[in-house]
Amino acid sequence: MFYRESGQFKKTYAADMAVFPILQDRIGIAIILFVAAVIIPLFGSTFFISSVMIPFLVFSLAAMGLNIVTGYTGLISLGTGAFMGVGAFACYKLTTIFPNVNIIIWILASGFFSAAIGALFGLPSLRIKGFYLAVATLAAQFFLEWCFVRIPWLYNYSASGAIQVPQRTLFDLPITGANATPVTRYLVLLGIVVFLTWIASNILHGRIGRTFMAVRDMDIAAELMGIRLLPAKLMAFALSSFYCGVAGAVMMFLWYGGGEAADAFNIRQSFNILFMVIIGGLGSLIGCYFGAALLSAVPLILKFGFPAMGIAIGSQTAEHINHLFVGSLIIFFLIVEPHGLARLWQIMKQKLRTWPFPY
Amino acid sequence: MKPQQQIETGATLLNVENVSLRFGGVKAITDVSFDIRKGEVRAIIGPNGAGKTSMLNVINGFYHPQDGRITYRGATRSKMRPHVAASQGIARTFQNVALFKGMTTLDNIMVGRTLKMRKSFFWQLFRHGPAMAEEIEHRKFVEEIIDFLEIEHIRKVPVGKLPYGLQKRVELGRALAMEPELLLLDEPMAGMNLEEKEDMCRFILDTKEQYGTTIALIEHDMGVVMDLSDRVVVLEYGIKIADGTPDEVKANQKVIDAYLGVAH
Amino acid sequence: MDLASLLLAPAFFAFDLLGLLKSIFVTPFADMAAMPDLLVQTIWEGLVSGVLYALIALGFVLIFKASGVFNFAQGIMVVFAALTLVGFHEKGVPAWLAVFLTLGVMLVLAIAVERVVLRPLVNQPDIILFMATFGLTYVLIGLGEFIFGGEPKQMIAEQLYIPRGPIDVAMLGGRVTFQKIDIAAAVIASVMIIALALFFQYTRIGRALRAVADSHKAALSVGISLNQIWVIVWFAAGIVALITGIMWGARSEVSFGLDIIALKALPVLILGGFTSIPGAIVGGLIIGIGEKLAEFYWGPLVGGGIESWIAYVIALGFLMVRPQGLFGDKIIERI
Amino acid sequence: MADNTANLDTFPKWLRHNAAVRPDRPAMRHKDLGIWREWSWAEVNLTVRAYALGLTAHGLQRGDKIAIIGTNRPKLYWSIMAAQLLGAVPVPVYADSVADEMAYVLDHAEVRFACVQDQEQVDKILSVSDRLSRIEMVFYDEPRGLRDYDHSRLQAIDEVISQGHGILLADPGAVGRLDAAIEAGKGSDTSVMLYTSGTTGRSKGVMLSAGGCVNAARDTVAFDKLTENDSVIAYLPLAWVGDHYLNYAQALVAGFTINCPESPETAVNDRLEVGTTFAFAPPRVFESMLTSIMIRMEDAGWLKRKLFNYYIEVARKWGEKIHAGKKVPVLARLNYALGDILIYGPLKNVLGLSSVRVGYTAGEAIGPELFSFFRSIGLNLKQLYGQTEAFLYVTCQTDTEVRADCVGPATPNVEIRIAENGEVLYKSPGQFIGYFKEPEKTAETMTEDGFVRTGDAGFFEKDGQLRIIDRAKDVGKLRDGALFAPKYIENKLKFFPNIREVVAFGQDEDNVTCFINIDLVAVGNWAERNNIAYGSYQELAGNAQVYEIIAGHLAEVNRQLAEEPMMARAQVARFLILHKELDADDGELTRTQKVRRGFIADRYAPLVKALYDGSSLADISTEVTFEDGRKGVISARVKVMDAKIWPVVTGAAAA
Repeated sequence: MFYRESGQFKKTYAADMAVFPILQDRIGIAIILFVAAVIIPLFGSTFFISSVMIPFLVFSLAAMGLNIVTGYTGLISLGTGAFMGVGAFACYKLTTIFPNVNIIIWILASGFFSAAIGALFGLPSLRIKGFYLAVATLAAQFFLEWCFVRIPWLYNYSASGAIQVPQRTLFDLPITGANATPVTRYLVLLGIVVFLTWIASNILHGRIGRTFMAVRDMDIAAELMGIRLLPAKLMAFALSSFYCGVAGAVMMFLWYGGGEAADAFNIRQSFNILFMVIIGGLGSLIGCYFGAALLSAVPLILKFGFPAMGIAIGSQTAEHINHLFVGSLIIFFLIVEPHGLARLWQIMKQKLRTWPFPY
Repeated sequence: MKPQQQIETGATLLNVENVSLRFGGVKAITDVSFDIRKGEVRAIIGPNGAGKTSMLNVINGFYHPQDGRITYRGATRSKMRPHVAASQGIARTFQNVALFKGMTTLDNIMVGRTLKMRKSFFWQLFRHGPAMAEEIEHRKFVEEIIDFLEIEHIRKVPVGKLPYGLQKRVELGRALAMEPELLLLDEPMAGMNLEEKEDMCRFILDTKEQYGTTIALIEHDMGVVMDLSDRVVVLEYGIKIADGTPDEVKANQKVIDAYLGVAH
Repeated sequence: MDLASLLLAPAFFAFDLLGLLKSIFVTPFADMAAMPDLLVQTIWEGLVSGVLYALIALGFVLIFKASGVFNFAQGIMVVFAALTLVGFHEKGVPAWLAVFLTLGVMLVLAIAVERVVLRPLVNQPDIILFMATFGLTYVLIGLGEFIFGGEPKQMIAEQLYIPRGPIDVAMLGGRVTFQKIDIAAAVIASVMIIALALFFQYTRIGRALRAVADSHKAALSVGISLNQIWVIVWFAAGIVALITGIMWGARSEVSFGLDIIALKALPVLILGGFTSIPGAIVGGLIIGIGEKLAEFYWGPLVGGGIESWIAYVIALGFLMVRPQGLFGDKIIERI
Repeated sequence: MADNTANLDTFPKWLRHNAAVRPDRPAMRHKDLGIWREWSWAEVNLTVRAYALGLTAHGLQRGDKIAIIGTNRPKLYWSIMAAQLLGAVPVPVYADSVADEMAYVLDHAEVRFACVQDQEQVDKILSVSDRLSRIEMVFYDEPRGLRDYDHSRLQAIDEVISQGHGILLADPGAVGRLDAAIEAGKGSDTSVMLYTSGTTGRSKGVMLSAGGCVNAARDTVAFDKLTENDSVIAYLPLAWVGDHYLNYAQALVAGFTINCPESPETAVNDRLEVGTTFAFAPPRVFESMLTSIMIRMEDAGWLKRKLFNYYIEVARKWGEKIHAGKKVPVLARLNYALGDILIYGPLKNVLGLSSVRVGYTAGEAIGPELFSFFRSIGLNLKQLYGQTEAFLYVTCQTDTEVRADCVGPATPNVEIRIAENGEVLYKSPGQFIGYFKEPEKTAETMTEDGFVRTGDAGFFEKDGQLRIIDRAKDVGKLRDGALFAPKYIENKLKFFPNIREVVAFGQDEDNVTCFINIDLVAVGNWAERNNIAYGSYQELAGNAQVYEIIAGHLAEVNRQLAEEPMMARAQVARFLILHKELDADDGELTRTQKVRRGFIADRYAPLVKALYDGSSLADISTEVTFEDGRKGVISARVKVMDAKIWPVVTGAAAA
């Protein structure tokens, strides 16, 4: 309905292959970016920024990571939490050892460590598929969880076994640690997420993305097209873990500001992210945002929303209801729309494009 | 790979010698030998369960025969993974379409170009400059194929949504995108109506004429086989019962018996 | 902190290689030989937890065989069953009745699952169903917590006449302690497995179930609708879950912490194969014993606690050798 | 600008002109290999000049005929341009015509060269080459499949062009020669030869003069205020005057952009992509568009459907008034504006009509509701009337004065006269030179004072719009010389659902009478609703009430006729309802369901007699063929009834 595509024709392949070929979409994205980068920092309350936006962005990044391997390449991974943890610890160690290097560099660099680990645990995908592979990733999850607790070196032998995020600055402006204001943390996070989203979309829209999807849709055919499965799958695992790693790092450094890795990166976290991907939409970048938004919003609403409305819910109960809700939501989506919110969005968009026609 | 020495038309491109293939106790192929010459259309026919598809799977390395040798472009190969076969210029289509359902026609065919794409991971990160240049270059090639197969109108439709006939066409396109030297077609016209069959025939002949591709195809429609193919090898229960020009084969008593009562 | 010390930093890299090899390949076995009673004790421990793994795995297998669904929720069903049982009893319901009521609940659950989850998702790819059971898991967790609260509970062992207390047996120049309850668990487990085997072998439904495992059409020809079959297997899985829950609860306590442990059933399955009941049993025992031994004899090398993951690593190693599992048959890929 | 274009009397001169005044404006686009290739006027000019040189190298002479065969693609348009530049005469041929037809045209037109689209066309030509001794070279656009052909008489257009570029570089004199060739072109030259699709007999080659074409185009371009910013999508056959005029000629004169679709299947979508501003389509295209709209809306949710229907209704009520600038209540205006945002705008967008400023339809009569539907949602759809001999335009409607039943007043500089037999005669700037090699046919078509016979009968409405009523040859006279157009009357009657077929008589009679076939379904429904029992068509046909109904219909038609000066005398005086349905098996209808008036007149002579001798009953028995092929005779007694005759509306007679 708002789409008026008549007259939007493409004279070059570059234009035709653009990620947002339709003018109206480009405008939409621009507006969203503007709101995220200018409006929210200016007018968003501290609470909103630190307990809504920041978690949302972190989860989006993690979901993106998982979606690459599960949504695009069709390999279920239950080790997301652990890979995030690797990123967090890598970043922690790096910045303690080289305090003078800018933390943002380390945050990004930490991705490479989890990428390496991820690839390592992706190796079984050579022989095994489906549920079996899922179990293999569980091995990663539990083994790494164990490492996080049992290797004191990782958390600098601190008595609590927790990560204490040190203060790091960008242009003398504290962006991590106690003194970093939510807004600065948010903006840094936003920058990282936007940048990585751009990279992800580039990769997924290109040769590599097609390779992933080919492997997902029909791996045998893919191999007969000359795609070497193992490298492709490992690449997917590595790439995915990279994103998870960075997500873990930013989670620790820009959101939690420190804490028990074992809690932050346990199996439940893995499930949580997996659900975001399922509900958001397998094999869709925008879906990652949808899923993250929904699943990070629900508990907040239960925790703060209802009380605000005068409906008192114990934090315990809120937790329970959340479980119940998320669970039902997943079943609901798998039944109604296995491709999640992203597909619903697509359908809506399609309807707007062909309005007033239904198709 | 190994140095790709040129094979001139008419010379043997692929040679199958005494190949046998078993699954556990089941004999799929028994001691079959035949050759495929550069630039010809070679048909493999036979009643259902004659081991035709298994033969193709052996040729492109998906199955590994227990005995026998396969010589391709003069090099005898031992066990080899399918992707190696692909990189040596063997492409194929499948009996029941094996497209990438989640992707558009365009992307499906683009996948066929993967082997030809060289730009490093680094450039892929940005999808500009070299990576984009490469994308565009290959997009051009793919568009040629789309034009060739007359599927412009479904360029951006997810293949899952397409009718069977068109899917087959897209699959052929995907195989052509690999610029294969040897193209294996597994029942390219199965389940098509007459018109679609005629189109497909035209495409296959044009392919041979346009790209000089050598083609080995399995097909049930005898009419089609006789029109298209230069030479025919007939399998029955995994054993070769005849080999020669369409006319010779048609005359062959064994073949007639084999096909007695068999449809098509 | 300078580079040199960084490289030396990780304590567990610090000792010499020879020592390491020795402590891996020699010492443990020496210890076993030195104190066989301890070995027996460890194996027994492993055996018992193995039995419990096996029971959960059994639940998985039942469902997978009949409906091709990889039921991730089996672990939670165990907790849920146990909680319900205890919950009823807390409401003052006599134990025996509580058991029946719980069975009723499990039946309701089975029907609900069939109606709400399986039926709408029929003919969907397995992976979708797999993920649906994730959802189911969370629903059950949420429901359970919502009704019975999140805090751990005591299993009503006495009321169910489950024997308690140790039996000490002197053997191999030491004494090995057997918990009565563990013995009971082992016995009940074996009884149930035999029962199931008979059920599958000799009842019409059982045959139907096996038929389904082969092909759905076949099942229909036996004259049982798929939906019925699903209800039945999920109910059966529910029963198994209840029993498992009672045993497990009696040994430790009833809480949702259990669902993580329940995941151990997955490596068991991988070992045993998804469709083989004996596989589940053998797999369970291997994993149980394996991890106990590993923990006891090798754990100390790395600071212990390896029980949490060693099972998966064993399974993984095994997978690389035999992707189809212990009792599965070779997969031929077709195109 | 007008002044310096005044002396441009050939298309080559216009091409050069455009290249000079608007070198960078897009002249052509072609969706090829998935994207739109674009050529500016400068590029087109350069290419065409090179192409022309290439052709001269192959020996193309002034006056030679060169065939153009294929779908709308730049290279074929360039072929036309290049040919005209050299003073050769392009002869576009219908791409879908079978080899035999093509052979006739190519042979009759004495073509020396052919520019064709692809292998298919090449094959056609080769298949009949034995009958085409004159053809020296065939140039093709798409090389696919032609690699192994004998190229002694075959060459790719690209090669010809590059050959020409070579000459341009090598030979400094070439430029001069080209310009000389352009200058040599005169307005009186034959610019193009269009073969009329031969509905009657072999098709005739209509020769059109350069100056005529240019002037005609100049008039309509001014009339519809077309500018270089407009664009069209070229999907009509090259050989049809419509394409050569609306797209080719107007593009050159106005300097706007021709867009060539990727393939016939994608034309609709391609139109949407480029968003054309000038559109032509025959009624059936709009017809199918509307049907598809309605069908697609069927699947929409009920809310959306209600919304749609509501606003379509609003549009029907106010749309045309608003666009005609008539007085409309403010609320209605606002509501319509809302509808434009919600429905009309998006709808036009999806159909690719958003930016269409001027839309024409022609060829057949267009249904009023169909016509006004598109107008009411804000599409400036108009009718034109024309023919190849006129180089299309004879009449066309202005943006404001539009009605479905007329085709508008004479186009600027077109003179129209209605012959006493009602035939429409015209004199137009684009008017043809004559039929190629058929002077006698040309003579037949021309009046001695230089008017062209359209072969259509029509008359002018009060508002000065021309209304076409029938093929002239079918229009007869009553005894008193009043005009009698049977089809016209029959169609008016058939407009009533109750009436299936009508056969009107009156040639050289005192008045008009007719046979009626009732529509068994419609009347049958009516009978059931009024529980009137009937056993057969014959029974129902004889029913008195049915007669009353039909009589009512006739009265209505007569009333309408009475208001039409030309027709007023031709009101239906008496009628009867046939006792059997006219049937092709009995030879009463053609296989295409057209009534065979003469045959019927003989077969039912007694009835016709009864119509005129005033008797109120007539007996008839006819042999019929039943479904199963058996023959039988049915006889019946048929009532004859008078119809209400209205006085001729006073004053109208003056017109």
